[in-house]
Amino acid sequence: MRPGALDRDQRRFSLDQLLQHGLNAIILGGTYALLGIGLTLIFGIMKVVNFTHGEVYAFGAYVMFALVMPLGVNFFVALVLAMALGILLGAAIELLLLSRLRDADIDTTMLVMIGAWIAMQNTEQLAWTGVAHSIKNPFPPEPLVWGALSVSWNRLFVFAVASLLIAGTYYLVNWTKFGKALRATFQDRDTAALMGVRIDRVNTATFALGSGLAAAAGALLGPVFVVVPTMGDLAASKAFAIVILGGLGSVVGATVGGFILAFAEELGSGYISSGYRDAMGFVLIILILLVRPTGLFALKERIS
Amino acid sequence: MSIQFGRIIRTCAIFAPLLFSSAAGAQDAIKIGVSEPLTGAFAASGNYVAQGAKIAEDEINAAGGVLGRKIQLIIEDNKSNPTEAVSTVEKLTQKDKVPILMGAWSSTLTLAVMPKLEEYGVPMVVETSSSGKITTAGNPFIFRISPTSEMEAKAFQPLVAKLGIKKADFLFTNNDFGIGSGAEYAKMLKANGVEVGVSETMDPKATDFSAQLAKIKASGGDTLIVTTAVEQLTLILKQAKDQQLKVRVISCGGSNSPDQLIEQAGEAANGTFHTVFFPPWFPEVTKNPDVAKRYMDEWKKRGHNVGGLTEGFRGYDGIFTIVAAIKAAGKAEPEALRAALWGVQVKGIYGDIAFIKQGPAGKESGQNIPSVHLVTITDGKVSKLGL
Amino acid sequence: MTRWLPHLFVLFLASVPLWMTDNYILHILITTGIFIIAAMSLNLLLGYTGQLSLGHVAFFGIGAYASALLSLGFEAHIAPGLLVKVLPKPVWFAMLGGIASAAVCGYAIGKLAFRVRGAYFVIVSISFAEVVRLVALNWVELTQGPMALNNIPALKLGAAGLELSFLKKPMVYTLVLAVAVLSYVLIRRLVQSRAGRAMIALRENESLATSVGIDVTAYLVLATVVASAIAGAAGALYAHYVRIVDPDIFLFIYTVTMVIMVVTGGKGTLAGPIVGGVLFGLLPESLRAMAMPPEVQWIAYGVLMVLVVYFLPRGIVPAINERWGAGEATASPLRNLVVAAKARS
Amino acid sequence: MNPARDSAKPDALLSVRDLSIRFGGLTAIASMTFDANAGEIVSLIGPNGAGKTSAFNAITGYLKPTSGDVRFKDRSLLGLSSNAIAARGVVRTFQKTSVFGGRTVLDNVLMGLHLRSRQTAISILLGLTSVAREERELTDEAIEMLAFVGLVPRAHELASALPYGEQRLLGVAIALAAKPSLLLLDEPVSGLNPAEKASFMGLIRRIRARAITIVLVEHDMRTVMGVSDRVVVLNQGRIICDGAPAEVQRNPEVIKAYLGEGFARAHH
Repeated sequence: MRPGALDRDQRRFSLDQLLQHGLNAIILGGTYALLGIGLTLIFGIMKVVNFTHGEVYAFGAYVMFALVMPLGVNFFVALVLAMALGILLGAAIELLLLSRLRDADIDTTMLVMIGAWIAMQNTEQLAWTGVAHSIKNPFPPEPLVWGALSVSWNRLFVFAVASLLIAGTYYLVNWTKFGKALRATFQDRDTAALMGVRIDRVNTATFALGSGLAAAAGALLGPVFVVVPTMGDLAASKAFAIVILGGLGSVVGATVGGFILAFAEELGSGYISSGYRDAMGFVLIILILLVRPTGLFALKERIS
Repeated sequence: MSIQFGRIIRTCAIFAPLLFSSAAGAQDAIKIGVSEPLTGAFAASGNYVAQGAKIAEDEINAAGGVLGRKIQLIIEDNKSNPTEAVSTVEKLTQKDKVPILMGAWSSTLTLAVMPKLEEYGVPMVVETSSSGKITTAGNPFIFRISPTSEMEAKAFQPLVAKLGIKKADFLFTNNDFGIGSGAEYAKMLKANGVEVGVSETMDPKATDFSAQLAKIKASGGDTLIVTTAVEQLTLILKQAKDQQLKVRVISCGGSNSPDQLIEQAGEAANGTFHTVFFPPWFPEVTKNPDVAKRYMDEWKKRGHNVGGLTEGFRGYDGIFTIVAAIKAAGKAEPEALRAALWGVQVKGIYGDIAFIKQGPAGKESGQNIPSVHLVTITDGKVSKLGL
Repeated sequence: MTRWLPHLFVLFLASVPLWMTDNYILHILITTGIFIIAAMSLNLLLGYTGQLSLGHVAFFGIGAYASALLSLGFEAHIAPGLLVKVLPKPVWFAMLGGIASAAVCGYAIGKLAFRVRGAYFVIVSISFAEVVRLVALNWVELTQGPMALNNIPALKLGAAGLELSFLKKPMVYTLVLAVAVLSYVLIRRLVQSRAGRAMIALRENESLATSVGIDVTAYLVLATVVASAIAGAAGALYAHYVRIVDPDIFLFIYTVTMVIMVVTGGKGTLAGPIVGGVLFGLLPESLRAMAMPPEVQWIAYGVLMVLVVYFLPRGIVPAINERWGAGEATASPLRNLVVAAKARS
Repeated sequence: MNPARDSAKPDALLSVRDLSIRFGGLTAIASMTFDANAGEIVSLIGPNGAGKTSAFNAITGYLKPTSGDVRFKDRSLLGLSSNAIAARGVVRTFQKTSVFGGRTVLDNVLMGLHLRSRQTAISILLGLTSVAREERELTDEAIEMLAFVGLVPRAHELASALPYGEQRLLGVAIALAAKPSLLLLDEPVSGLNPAEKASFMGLIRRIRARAITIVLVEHDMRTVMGVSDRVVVLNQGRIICDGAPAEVQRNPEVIKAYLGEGFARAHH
């Protein structure tokens, strides 16, 4: 073989590898954004750091598992049901635990959410044991191939649904009456209340919406990976990283942050070290903090 | 300040009775401590081993126990974590006062508890771990019935030429099990003229391997040697298919549960090779088919997952080995059991279990020489490859 | 009478190894004691400066790893081409090294993290612990990664002939008790001084605190350094007692355990973490004695935490003090001083 | 207006030069220039939103001004942190009641004595006797401070449990504990009853008697006119008048700003 040909071959190979990493990152970024948006909405509107976010994510995955595997419910129906149950669970958490703490400081609600998180995770462990479960999906097993790139139908579907849900959330926040109430509450809770916005309802709805998105993310990713009770921890830590990256409370920030994190992880583990994959998000947080402590898309907060 | 100390004393007074009133178990049964990963990254395998151990316990007790007493397993969850494994041994030896232990599944977990065995002078039968370090570290309380990675790699050797392996890449967990196995296989393959490509590692808890698989794809080998437990293996096979990684996948370490792979990875499991230490699809090839049959029948009768058969037998054999030692020693005391283990002869599923000496002279550990089998999955069925 | 109670209490605790022969109970007392030391240090941040620092286990773990590594010796590439080789050091020296490492990390992270407050600070502190965990997991050359640092030597003091070995439980217990008492004294001195008042001022009203000249960041960093040094000491004790350290030492759940101890006992009170620590150190064993699976135990923790926030928002110690009409503020030695001052004027 | 204000007078303790503060497009203060001389009581008055509190925030480092300079004892305070400014001797109170609510009244003043104390972290941790001795001295000083504002009987009550008027007094005691040479009082009598206001005026005079210069932001004209040596009137971010109380009361521009265009014309 001529030396030149080998060179070109290697370069082509590494370009393929780069493109494959990029494609993986885009697909992954969609679900990260979905996780981040739910968390950032809840923080922005309610000023609650939601530690149960990861557990609602795991809940979505377990509902999916329970419906599809033992009960044999249609995959797509189960997906809708998982999201709906996630919304209900979110509303229940808000009404049960948070509605009474509306004027409490951020640390108090945080402690309550940590308590709820521990209780929920161990309930999952008790109900489903620590053994990993996997969910069958109805997609063709052969991946979609395009040159040297390939992606499974299941992941493509996940990306499509995640994008739809993100777009739907944008629409809801920016062009509906509910969205208007949300934005008003976000800007100034007291004024919004004076102008007739039912803050308690906005809170419940926000928490339910955020939880629905988390449950949807869990239900989407459960079939891609495996379902274990601790799956929520990693998801929650990623969601926190995304939200800090984007700036607490910013929906655009969470979306962009989701993709940035996905690219950082995929490229970092592809070209630096695969072991530090999960560290990328935190390293980004620390870098951001050094440069711009309030995140990339921070909303101006007045210090009074 | 002063007043608050009064509170502390009172609080202690309230809790002291709770602490000291530890339940005294059944006096007459002989206790056997078991430390297995019932939760965490190795939960599936750990639970299978525990199920196998319980089958052995019931079978032995149904036959009248040993030395006229029943045996009682005390199974503690080491949560797939080495520090937790140490605390289970602490609890089993100090609180339950068991004279002998079985555990702790993964090599890292076993290595973690070994200093405690020496500290408290309690022997342990190792049912799964494969790292060479375990029996060469000079711990005279270790008796391993599972094969080492080196034994496994040596057994695999004839197949290198048969399968036509030219260049192999590695993917293994970054723990003693994965690293030990990777090193032994790489050594064996190099000695047989096979080129070794990339060696990628993964955290035992990782679920997304796209980056590693992309690198392995870029390396361009014809074979991928994977060492991990069945949970990660399932995901790796699925994701390798998604990324069109068209290489021969060989999984080693024997914790690969081919049946579970077929069930959970589906088509992605086809064309893969696996080393197992017990092939339940053709028990007749084992040294003691009647023992294997008895174990399999009971396993199925209890409705356990058939995917766990390749794992549960380890616990079954481990308990029978311990009971053989108790019978030989005539009493359930640690030092007597340790001495007795050197002489046991058990007809087990691993083969005929007996211990040879390994490690530095004077502080040798016991090592069994079990049989190794290679199987392959085609069209959702497991078939045998000659070894 | 009440003046002598703390001394009697410590004497009682010191006498435990003399009559307690059950090794397992000593084991529980030792681990509980180590966790109480860590919880006391967290209380400095959580209770006195009012910063919800949820990465505290990082300092505990850094103390444990640094001490373990120094006592075992190591060889690792700090940067490409820069190989650092350390021969095994005596355990007492390693433990001091562990404390110093934790304090240095506390200084660095304090400088960095206190650029932000509130939710950002909380998430940053969690992230810090996660990063350290991932480094411990992946820097296999140094930390052995998930294989854990094993066979860590136990503490030995003194020269040959007259050697104190801290391998057996009664000795370890005494050592832990001594460190706990020392930590308690240091924390008490700190919080009842100018520095402690500055920390409390910052917790109560940050703008007002700055307006009277309190350099808030400096005191936050001071609190973090002292808290991380004490947490590092707890970690070092832990490492040389269980004699194994693995990356899971950095799990968030351990920080949560410390937080529960502090919050339940009463944050911002000296006795709070001790009461909370005794409660949550012994509770798991009591639940285990009642044959409860660990999941149920954790669910109980979670529910208890929610209930404490709802019904005992300030914790057990302040609640009892209120009931008994002896608030911490009035029970403080300052009261005597004031009386004396009034008499003088 | 007085044109000769370009350079600081040599005896000016505080001099604010061309201070401007803009929030985005909104101008809070436009080119403000005024002095406070040692020993003076100067009041800053003006309608709501005139930029008085913003001026305080800029002087004490809580707000970064857009342009201009703040000089104290002829050294610029710009770029210093709030606590460093307090250490130079410029201490403020806050518009809303500002005390350390969860602590006793005595503790509150002890916290205010922070700058007075010389304890170092090391001496504290070592438990040196000098620390204990200083603690006794500080307590004496705190009691003295409480006696000054008349709160000694409340020393062991929680600050948050005090009635409103006493909380304002405590706020002043905390600020005084920091040993200021310039004290900035932000609306100290708002919300007080007439008797309390009168006694507060007495307190302000007694503070001045301790050689402390005072800059006062206040809406209550009776108090302002009663205690001030000089009054600076702000309107929409600009200074419209600077002079003795009587002079200010007669200034037509001030009357216009306060009472509206129509009233000013009718008055003439």
